[in-house]
Amino acid sequence: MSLKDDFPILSREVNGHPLIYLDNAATTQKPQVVIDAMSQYYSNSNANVHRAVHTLAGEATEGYEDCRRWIKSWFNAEKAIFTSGTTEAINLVAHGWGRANLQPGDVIVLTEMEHHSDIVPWQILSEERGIEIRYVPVLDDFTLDMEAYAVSLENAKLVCVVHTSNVLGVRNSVDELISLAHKAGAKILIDAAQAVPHDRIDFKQFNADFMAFSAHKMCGPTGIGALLVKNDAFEQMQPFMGGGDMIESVTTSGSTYQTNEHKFEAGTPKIAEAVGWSAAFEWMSEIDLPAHHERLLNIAKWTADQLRELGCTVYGRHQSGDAAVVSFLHPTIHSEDFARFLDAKGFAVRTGHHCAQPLLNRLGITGTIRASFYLYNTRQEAEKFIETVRHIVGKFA
Amino acid sequence: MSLKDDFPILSREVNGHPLIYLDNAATTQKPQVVIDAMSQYYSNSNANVHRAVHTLAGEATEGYEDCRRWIKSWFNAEKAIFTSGTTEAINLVAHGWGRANLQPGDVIVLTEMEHHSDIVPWQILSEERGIEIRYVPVLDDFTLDMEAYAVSLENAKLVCVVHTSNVLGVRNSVDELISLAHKAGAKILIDAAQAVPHDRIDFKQFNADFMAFSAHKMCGPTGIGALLVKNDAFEQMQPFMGGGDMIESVTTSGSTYQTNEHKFEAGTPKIAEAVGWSAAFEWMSEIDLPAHHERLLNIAKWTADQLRELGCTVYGRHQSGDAAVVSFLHPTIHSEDFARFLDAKGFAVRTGHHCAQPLLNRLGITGTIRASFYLYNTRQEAEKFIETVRHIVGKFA
Amino acid sequence: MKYPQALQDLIDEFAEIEDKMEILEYVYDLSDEVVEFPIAKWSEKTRIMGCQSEAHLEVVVVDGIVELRSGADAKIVQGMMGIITIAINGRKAEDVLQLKPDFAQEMGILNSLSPSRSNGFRNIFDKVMAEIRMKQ
Amino acid sequence: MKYPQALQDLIDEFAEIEDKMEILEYVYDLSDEVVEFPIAKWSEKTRIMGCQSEAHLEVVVVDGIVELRSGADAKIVQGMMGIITIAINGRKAEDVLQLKPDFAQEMGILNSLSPSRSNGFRNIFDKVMAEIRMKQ
Ligand SMILES: Cc1ncc(COP(=O)(O)O)c(C=O)c1O
Ligand SMILES: Cc1ncc(COP(=O)(O)O)c(C=O)c1O
Repeated sequence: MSLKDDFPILSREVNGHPLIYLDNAATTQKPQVVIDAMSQYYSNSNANVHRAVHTLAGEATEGYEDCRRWIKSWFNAEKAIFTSGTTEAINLVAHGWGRANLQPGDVIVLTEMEHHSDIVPWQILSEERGIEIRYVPVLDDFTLDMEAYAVSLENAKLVCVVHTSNVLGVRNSVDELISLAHKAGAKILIDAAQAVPHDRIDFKQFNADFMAFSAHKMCGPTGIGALLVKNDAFEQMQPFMGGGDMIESVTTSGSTYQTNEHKFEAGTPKIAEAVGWSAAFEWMSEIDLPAHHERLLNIAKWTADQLRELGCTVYGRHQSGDAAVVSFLHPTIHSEDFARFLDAKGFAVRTGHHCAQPLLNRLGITGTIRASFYLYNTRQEAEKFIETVRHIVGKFA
Repeated sequence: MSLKDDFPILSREVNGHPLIYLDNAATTQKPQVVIDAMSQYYSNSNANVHRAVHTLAGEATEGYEDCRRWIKSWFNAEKAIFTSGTTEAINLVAHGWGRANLQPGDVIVLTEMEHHSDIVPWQILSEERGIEIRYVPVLDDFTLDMEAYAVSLENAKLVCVVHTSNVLGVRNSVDELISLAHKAGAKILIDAAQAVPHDRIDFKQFNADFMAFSAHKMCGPTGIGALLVKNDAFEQMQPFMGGGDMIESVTTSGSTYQTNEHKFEAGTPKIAEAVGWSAAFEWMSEIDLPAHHERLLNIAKWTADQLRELGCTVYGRHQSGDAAVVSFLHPTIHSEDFARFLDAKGFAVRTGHHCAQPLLNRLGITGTIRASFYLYNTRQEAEKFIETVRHIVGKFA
Repeated sequence: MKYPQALQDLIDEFAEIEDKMEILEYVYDLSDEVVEFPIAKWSEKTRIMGCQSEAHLEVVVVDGIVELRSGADAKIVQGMMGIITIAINGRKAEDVLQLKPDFAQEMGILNSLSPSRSNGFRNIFDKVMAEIRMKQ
Repeated sequence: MKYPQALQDLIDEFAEIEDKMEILEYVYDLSDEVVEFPIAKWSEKTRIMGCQSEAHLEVVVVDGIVELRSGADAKIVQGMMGIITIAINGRKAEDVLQLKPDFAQEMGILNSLSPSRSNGFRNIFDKVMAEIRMKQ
């Protein structure tokens, strides 16, 4: 019994070929247990949460808060706020912490490696508040310019940096980034969207102030994600969205807010999604993540080498700790044509700018073809992939 | 075959009794077809949407955009922006339209009947921007004071009003509210969370500028909702959250945005949720909503009469157009005790402030017991409910 | 014996009731068992958070002996206080601190020990224990 | 006959191919069928929105007769333009406007007619039709 059997979608065919899903950096597939948990929730316990004494509401509330417990214990975190995903989590920091704690002239440090979700919220805030944004350059070896980073920290109040690049798979020197930020008196937000699927981070030890990620990239459902926050940063946060469940009391002359995470979870929450995410955590808790991470990195490294031999340029380095993401381009075959040919053979890869245009600009390109591997992918699939690439290159180059 | 059979949860027992679910104003149950649609999505087509050429991504994108087509045609709307629910939809108006179009000293008109989700976002904005909020009073007959409304419109830029009260079931004179607002030069947002489950509104004819609602209150999944916007108001909206998918291009010196709804849908969207919601629309399209609305209102009216006879105070009037919501209190039995006894007999009702503290303040109470009926509820259930209430009153009053 | 006699008796009595309604009625009746905590003394400090109803308590520890004084506007909530009163009043603080909330589940008055589903019982119990720990 | 001969022939030829890869290869080859639209003339106005690749076109209508000039950096996209070129060039504008995008589905080059899943074809087709309508 292989891991694949847990994922119903992986037995489907695409264009007459078995699906080989290599678009995991965009979203991962869901094991049957996750799908079932949500169906069962809707079939047995569906109700709105909090402040109700009836049985279903109790079960729904427990299901929802259970997921928070999963997150807190999985990541050893003090506060875990539910959001609709990484993007909303980062926007929550921009609105909830940024607006309350950043003044005109303050500095936010980003990097050229960021996903748009970790750039645009800051650009919006910067325009509104006259905050300066500095971008740490990416070096030719696909790593951050740590000297430039050290310099950029002067007067910085906040650093926002991606843990693992969704384009390159490069894992940044996060420990160093965090400790330097703190030394400079800045808070630091880690975009861990591509990290948590591979790496069970201890948030307390990690010592970042904020960490954002999405369920759908770690076997969980769409529509839910989380922001981890250290207690002291949490106390500095002002409400973002107003509404039901986030208040302590409301009068026409003003309102008071909850003091726990609910303060940032206005409205009916993502209940079924939380139940599904819990099931994903439970499923993942049975998986040896570090072993798979190494296995997949080896597959990625091998794939990258093969692609280079076939004349492709590979963007990334595939060193220890990096994610199994292989971004590449062929010198003459257009990446969109390439991806369509691959699709015709059952392979799902992504092309385009991967929501990281500043990084691609820096690399002097407008897009890549990206094959990203996850738990259920095998060396054999990588070999079939390379075989197909060889066929395409042979025919169309 | 009754409607009930479409809803798997309705065959479950609670404390040894068949579940009688009367908490529909909080959230409705989901038909099997909705549950199945999401399971099938995850089992067959799960992928991230937009900008990808592989087959799954195309199917996922189609599933997601299909729901938008359902919404636009169901409501005859020009623009439909996906949100995580009514609450986020209203916050989107506060952030995306309010911040860009309201100046210090401008006036927003709310009513005492609003849900917290239609109060707190405006209080936050008002504090930040020095905007004046006026509350239209509720009269003793549970309707809005329309004279006070007319007066309050002076210098108003925006009116935000609930279509149907989640506490009282009262449907406001929405047409008049809208035309008066427009006459005064104000835009108007309708909180339709309790309206859309019962009433297929033609948004164009309705002529409001914004309308917010949630899927989970109309047989759809949690985690998704929508904001309908008229084209001219849409053009006045600035981005709310920044991130992937809402941009046209991103550079380190600034970004440009999409011009359609995607501009307000940052990050990986609620894909499975949209697929589930489409199935809910399809299911509801087979239902004679007006007929059920009338049937349920009659049940509510009968229930209210019975409760009054049993010595309870009922808050609401149950006139034509109102929703089948029955809020009541017993003079001596505490509402929480009441609800627990009901739960012991299998009934799910809600107690508490229903996220409408200003309204309860106005009524001179801190909470009610609320029984709210929906498509699958029957007269027989109402009779069993009254029987149980009679038993409780007989024993504990 | 795991529990003091009075509590064990209560657990046994509850164990015989199956119907949820009857269980609640019994809890309701136990609201008489509380040592009165006059409404005049209710304050933010004595309030049990997370309860829908107004529920207040204070714990006094004299010569190492615990006394819980409490009250709530909802009778079933006050009944839960009554149960805890029976379980702890007149006993040594150090013994009381050994008590786990599981007994309420054995009694069938709790579906779940998780705070979010315990319908108030867990919040009452936790506050009582915290007060004792503070005042011991 | 529903379609003009050249298009019908193409549809028939496509109908014989089952393998998706071969279909794409054929579309790829049809990229030669476009009337060249020099890159120097590419602009925001000529751009096809919603395509991942750069794809541009202009339509000229002379004496009521349509000529599509087009080009794209991705060959398969340009191949779709080639198909539309075969379908419409040299024909009367009023006839061309009768054309529905369904024929692409008959050819097996589209999984779906919905713009979000048509991988560019629909956007090209719609822009061509809009241009003709404008210039007719
Ligand atoms: C009238 C009204 N407005 C707004 C809301 C908030 O909806 P949601 O919690 O789905 O965001 C509700 C539901 O509780 C409601 O009844
Ligand atoms: C590094 C990184 N950050 C942020 C995001 C945004 O995540 P989401 O779209 O789930 O909000 C992604 C995923 O696309 C990502 O890879």
